[in-house]
Amino acid sequence: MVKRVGIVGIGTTGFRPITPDVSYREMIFEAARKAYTDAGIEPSEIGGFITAAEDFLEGYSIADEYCPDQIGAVLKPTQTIPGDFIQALATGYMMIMTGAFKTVAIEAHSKASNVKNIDELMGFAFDPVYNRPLRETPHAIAGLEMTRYMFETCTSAEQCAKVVVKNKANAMRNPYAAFGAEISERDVMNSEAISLPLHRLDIAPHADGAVVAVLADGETALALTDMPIWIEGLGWCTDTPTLEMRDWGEAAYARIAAEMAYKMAGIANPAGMIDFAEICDEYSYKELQHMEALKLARPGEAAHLLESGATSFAGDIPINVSGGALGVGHLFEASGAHKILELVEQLRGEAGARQIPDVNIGLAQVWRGVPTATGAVAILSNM
Amino acid sequence: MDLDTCELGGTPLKSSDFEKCKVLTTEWKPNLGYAWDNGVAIGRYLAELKEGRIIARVCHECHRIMLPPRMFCELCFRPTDEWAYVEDTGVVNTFSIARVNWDASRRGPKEPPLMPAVIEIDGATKGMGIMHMLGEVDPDDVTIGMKVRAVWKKPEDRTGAITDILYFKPIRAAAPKKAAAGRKR
Amino acid sequence: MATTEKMSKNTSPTHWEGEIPVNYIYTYGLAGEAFFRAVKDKGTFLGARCDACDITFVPPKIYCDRCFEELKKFIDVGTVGYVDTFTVSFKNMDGSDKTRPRILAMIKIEGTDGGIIHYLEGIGIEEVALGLPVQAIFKPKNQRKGGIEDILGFEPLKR
Amino acid sequence: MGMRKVAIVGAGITKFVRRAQETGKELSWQASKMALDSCGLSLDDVDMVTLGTAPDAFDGVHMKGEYLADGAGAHRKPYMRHYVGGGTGVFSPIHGWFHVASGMADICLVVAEEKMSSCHPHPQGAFLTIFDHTTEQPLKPTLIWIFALEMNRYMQTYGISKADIARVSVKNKGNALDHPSAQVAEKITVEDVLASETLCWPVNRLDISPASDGAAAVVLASERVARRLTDKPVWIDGVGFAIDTAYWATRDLAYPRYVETAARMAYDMAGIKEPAKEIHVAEPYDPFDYKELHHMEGLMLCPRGEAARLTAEGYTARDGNLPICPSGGALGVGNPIAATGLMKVIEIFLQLRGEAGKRQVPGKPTCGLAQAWGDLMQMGTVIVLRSH
Repeated sequence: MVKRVGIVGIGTTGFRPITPDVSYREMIFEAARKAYTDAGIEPSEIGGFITAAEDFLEGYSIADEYCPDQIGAVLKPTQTIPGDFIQALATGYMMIMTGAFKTVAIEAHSKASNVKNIDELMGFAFDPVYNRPLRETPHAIAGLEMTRYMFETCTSAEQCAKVVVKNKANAMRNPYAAFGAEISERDVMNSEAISLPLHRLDIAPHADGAVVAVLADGETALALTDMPIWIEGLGWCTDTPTLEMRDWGEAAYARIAAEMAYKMAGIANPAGMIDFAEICDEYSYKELQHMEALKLARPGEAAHLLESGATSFAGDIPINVSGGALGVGHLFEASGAHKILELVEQLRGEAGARQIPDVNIGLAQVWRGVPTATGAVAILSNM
Repeated sequence: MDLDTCELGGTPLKSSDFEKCKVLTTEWKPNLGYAWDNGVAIGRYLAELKEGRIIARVCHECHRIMLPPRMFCELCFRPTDEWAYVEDTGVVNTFSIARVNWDASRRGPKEPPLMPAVIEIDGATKGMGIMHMLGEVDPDDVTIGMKVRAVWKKPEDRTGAITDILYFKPIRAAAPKKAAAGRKR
Repeated sequence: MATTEKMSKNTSPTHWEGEIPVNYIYTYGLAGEAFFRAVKDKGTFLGARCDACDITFVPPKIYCDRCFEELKKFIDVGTVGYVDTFTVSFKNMDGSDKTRPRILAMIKIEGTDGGIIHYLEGIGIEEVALGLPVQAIFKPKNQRKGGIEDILGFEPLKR
Repeated sequence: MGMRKVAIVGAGITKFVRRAQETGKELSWQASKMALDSCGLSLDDVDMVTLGTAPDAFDGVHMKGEYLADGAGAHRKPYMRHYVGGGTGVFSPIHGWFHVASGMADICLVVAEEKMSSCHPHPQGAFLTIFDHTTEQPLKPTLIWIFALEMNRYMQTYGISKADIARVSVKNKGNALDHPSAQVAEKITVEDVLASETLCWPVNRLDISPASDGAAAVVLASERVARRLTDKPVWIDGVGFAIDTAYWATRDLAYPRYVETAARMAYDMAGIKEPAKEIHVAEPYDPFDYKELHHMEGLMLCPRGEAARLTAEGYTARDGNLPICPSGGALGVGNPIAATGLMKVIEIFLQLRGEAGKRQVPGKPTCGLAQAWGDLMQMGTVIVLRSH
């Protein structure tokens, strides 16, 4: 019986606003080659492969066709998860736990810069009958949610702006990040109104890049590396896709996914046990809302925790030291991939200028973006 | 369980139900536009097509000369090593005589059928084919194994695209017609 | 690093343009058909009640997504509700600027667990508050086609 | 191997129709609800849900797995979509098997849906953009080209005629007369197929399965739970899947080596040494008639190039030695891509339980197989089921 699954190798291209010098294939090959070299394994030895991708972001009707070559998966058991990297990670975890696979490689990437009108594409996810005919910006869904969240938790737009300030500053220490900057709350509040209370700088801009990770069962992992990063907990959840039936204040999908992951990891007191977290901040308020859903802050207290400095780089529970989506860039299906990458580098002690001292347990959480209510959580450790 | 005794879902509609507005519907034309980065390999491939040449990439480990070119060998999983021009001639691996357009509309009675084919390009590793069209040949005369040569657009009309090759035409006179049953296309 | 040769001239052909040239006609489904027939013909909203889960779905569904039982009967839930949340939108779906900012709101229909996402009309931004009672305004009956655009929006409830 | 055993314990399906009034969500619910009812479970009993559905370009919703979630029974549950092009439907229970065999779930609801009719003017239009955007799409290809090219190569390699291949269409459309979900069941002759409109020679209209709307679902359970729920569990004994290179024009089009690779994986897991003898009934994917033959060979159910002869001899008929597509297949029942694959799995499930009614093959089969294929003729998915 397989008891544990660890991450034994990871590779990335880093993230840039545009990547005109490489095709998606060349970009992904770079990340895959680095991951396999990192793991000390050749793709021919790997048991299974997963790509996390959605058709229309790639610009293909069947994006799955184009996944094998650049990850070395020709004639290998390979699948696409049209979901976040962390959902693909969960699939890889389950594959190994069946006992039928010793190793699985997981790839996710973003070439969002190749989509001419990304807002319109996001709007294509709306219910075609009830919502889409209004031709509203997809960010309006986040605007609706932000209003309700602020109302229920007595949080202000200025407090949400502080998330942007923190994360863009964090990104300055991260060589992978595309959108690091020193800015103030005033800059955020003065940026263009998109769907109030959301301003332009409250919204994570998209970026390109690829990440590949290699998973292995416990025995194989220890044979391949001295420091596997273990998957301790996983959770994923989908709340109602019907916007009209949604609970607009609470991120229930994140709460339920976290409960599942905490149970699996045996974590009773998350705020005490988790050393650091990379959580979804695709919109500024989302970091705060998710902190509460993850029980890293009590309801209504996330903004106070932020203002106290507890979630900053040197705080008690650093959140998004990588810079998050606001600082690194929004990566769509690769959002979770970037977060897992950050956890692995931190837990290995390889995070350079942004290394948090003495960390053993990290949490990564993603949300699939508007208009979805789907999210996933992964808890990793180096022990 | 027995499917025959189950009440199955699925309410069939006729296309006339849409035309006569018997059911409510809503329409949408998505604006899904892209500008895909060519990258190194396809960028060069297109640039060479504009010059009237076909270029491939070589892997020194498996010694394959690969078409379309790629910067990595998907089998050896290493970078490919060098560029190599290949011929603009080849062999028909397989073909079809198409009377249907891409959107399933039928070609008009006066429109000639389209003749898509997989063409194994001379100079590339055996089996390395590309999809392209056949032309200047009667549909009944096309055969698998037929030698063909690219017919290029005029240099000034080329844009750096696969369509800089108009089609491939037979190099020699077509082989005599086969009389096998079902051969009429 | 990963490949040995890089693109080094920015005059090389860098990208290829294309699109996914499809269009769609969507049916409304069994529940959606009933809902928009009621909007079109009667100027009212339908919901679907699941007694077991004590929940009223607006828009209606033919199933309760909590317990999965079939919901056979749709009920008239009226056109009055309140602002559950709202946003002031400056952009269209394609990212272009709106000619004027619009207040988009989630209107929870009175006595139900759901509602409609639509615009608030006849009210200034500063006057909107969560909980504000509103009622739906429809296009004139002869202009309704059976769709979300038959609803012009919601306005403050006239007592 | 010491793996946890996983059984199929319930199944549900909708009619397959050219245009359904139901939304994709509603179709998904109809199939899922039927599957749960068939084994006496409620949604509360379901630990996790996985959904298979093919391109977003059919239903016309970006991230359609998210859109379909409530109809698939995902409400506030761990839910994921998986996707391997046309191979998705048979991959669906494989993805579900990961959930249960890993110990993460005891009961997993597996749903497959496709609503192709939303795509206009014809669902075929969505297939232009499966080809490489830069090196192939400018030639304005259709999906049928690629099949025509493969079929021609297959015919040429083994000297098979169009009439040999047409027998598959005749057999499957006839078999489908007994399937209550069937969309295009009819009694036709080889001459009818050959006389039907030539779309892309060698492919005629009756060589092709239709575009369809429909959904299907199965319930998977761990051994402990399965034995409690039913005295006729059907065990998932082998799973296999494999994808070949996306550079499709560089492959041997006469033989589906991706199907063979997937089949070998599944046979190894199931301990099958001689598939032609040990498999009693099979549902290979038949979106085009020659594909059934192609796939029989890839599955090693017969020697290469022999499938057409065996079909002509009645070997693959419902009462033949090795019944192939007794359901009626995609050619007869219809082809809502992902739902078709799962329909095939359900057919084997029913056949092994002896519950296939008029479609029941003789001889009390105990081992069956379903297979689907997808993407640019490159993805193979195989599942081996046994009744004990």
